[in-house]
Amino acid sequence: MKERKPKNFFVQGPIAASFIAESIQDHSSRTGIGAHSIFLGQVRADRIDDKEVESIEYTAYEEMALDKMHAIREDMFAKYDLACMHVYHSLGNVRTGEISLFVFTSAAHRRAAIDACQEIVERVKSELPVWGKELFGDQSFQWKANQ
Amino acid sequence: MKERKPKNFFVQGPIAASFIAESIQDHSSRTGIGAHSIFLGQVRADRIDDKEVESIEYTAYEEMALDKMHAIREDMFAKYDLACMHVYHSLGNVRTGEISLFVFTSAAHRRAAIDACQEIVERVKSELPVWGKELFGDQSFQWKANQ
Amino acid sequence: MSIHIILFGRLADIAGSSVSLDNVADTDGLVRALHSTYPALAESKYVIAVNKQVITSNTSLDENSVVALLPPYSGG
Amino acid sequence: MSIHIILFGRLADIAGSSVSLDNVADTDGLVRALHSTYPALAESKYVIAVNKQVITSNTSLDENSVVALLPPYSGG
Repeated sequence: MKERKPKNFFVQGPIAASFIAESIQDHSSRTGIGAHSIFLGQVRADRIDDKEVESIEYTAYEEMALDKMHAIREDMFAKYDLACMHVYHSLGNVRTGEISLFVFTSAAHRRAAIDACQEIVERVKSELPVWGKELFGDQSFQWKANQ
Repeated sequence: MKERKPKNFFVQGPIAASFIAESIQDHSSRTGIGAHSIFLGQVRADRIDDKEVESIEYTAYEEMALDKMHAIREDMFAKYDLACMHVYHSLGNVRTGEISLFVFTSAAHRRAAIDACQEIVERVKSELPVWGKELFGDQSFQWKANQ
Repeated sequence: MSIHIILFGRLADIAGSSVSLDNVADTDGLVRALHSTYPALAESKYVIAVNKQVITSNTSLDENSVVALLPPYSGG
Repeated sequence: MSIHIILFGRLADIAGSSVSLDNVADTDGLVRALHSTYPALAESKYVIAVNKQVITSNTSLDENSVVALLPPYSGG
């Protein structure tokens, strides 16, 4: 029996702007595409009391996250007329100002690309077993809480 | 009297993926930003009867478009808690698979960035005096109609 | 008094990208004169901008008016 | 029968990233045993996944069960 093999979407460390550019460039041969929608999550230097977040250390229950992402992908292609969909999430340390989440949807028309992108972002935040540990400059930390 | 000078957002020819990457990279020092939303319009190789679009030639009433964009920008900053907003639109020839529209919004939180980006795209399409002439391989053309 | 008119998109295919008209005092008069010279314009969908503002009713013109004929937008 | 439990995020700060428990037949029994050994877990918010599926009621376990304790997600 062939086992389904979900694609690994985790990236060690931050997601580089050059990687995003390459992903966009890779779609120039897909001439049925008319619209791309991209969401990027950037690590914010939140202040808590007198301390500022310097980086977030991401961990995940990877096997479960891959299954979840596979389900999200299947739902999105069933619900929207998408040409493609890509999601990348950082693991390990990502400093403030760096990118930790990259969601990229493409479709013939803008409505599908925009709606799917937005829905994926919400599902990534609420359904993926990923945790961010906000590290302050003084070696202290707090566990991130999503809104 | 000082005249308001709206920023030129027109770009000659296609918008390069490397330019998009630079725009993203430029925001890494803005550590109050937590979310970026990006929309890209890509020229689609639509088939009309037995002919295929090879490129779109964009023209604009530039002075009026700059005024309109200035008004859109002011509305967006009044309505949403945005950190920044950038829009670029091509003029001249853009081939299929190339990017002709780049809308980029950034905010502390995802809701503002996503909602503003989406609203800007709709307003760009409905309010900017820009016209696309779809060129086929045989020198014939048709004027593009937005949905 | 001469009024300068600029045309865009498919309208420029019909009448060229700029036209000058004499003896028009307002936009209604301008439209009548244009449609009489370029009948295909009468069958085209467009709005009129005077000094970069789209107008929705008859508007008087002077020699400094910038009049533009704008077919449906198709940017993006 | 020994059950292997993996813990994530702030729960791993409390009990380490993995724990083995003997003599538990189901998730209710597992929770009682864990809370007795690690009282701070009882005050933490989490869900339980068995074989990568979040469970919402008591679930029987066998030695092949993979049990994970998951605090509120905070990816993105």
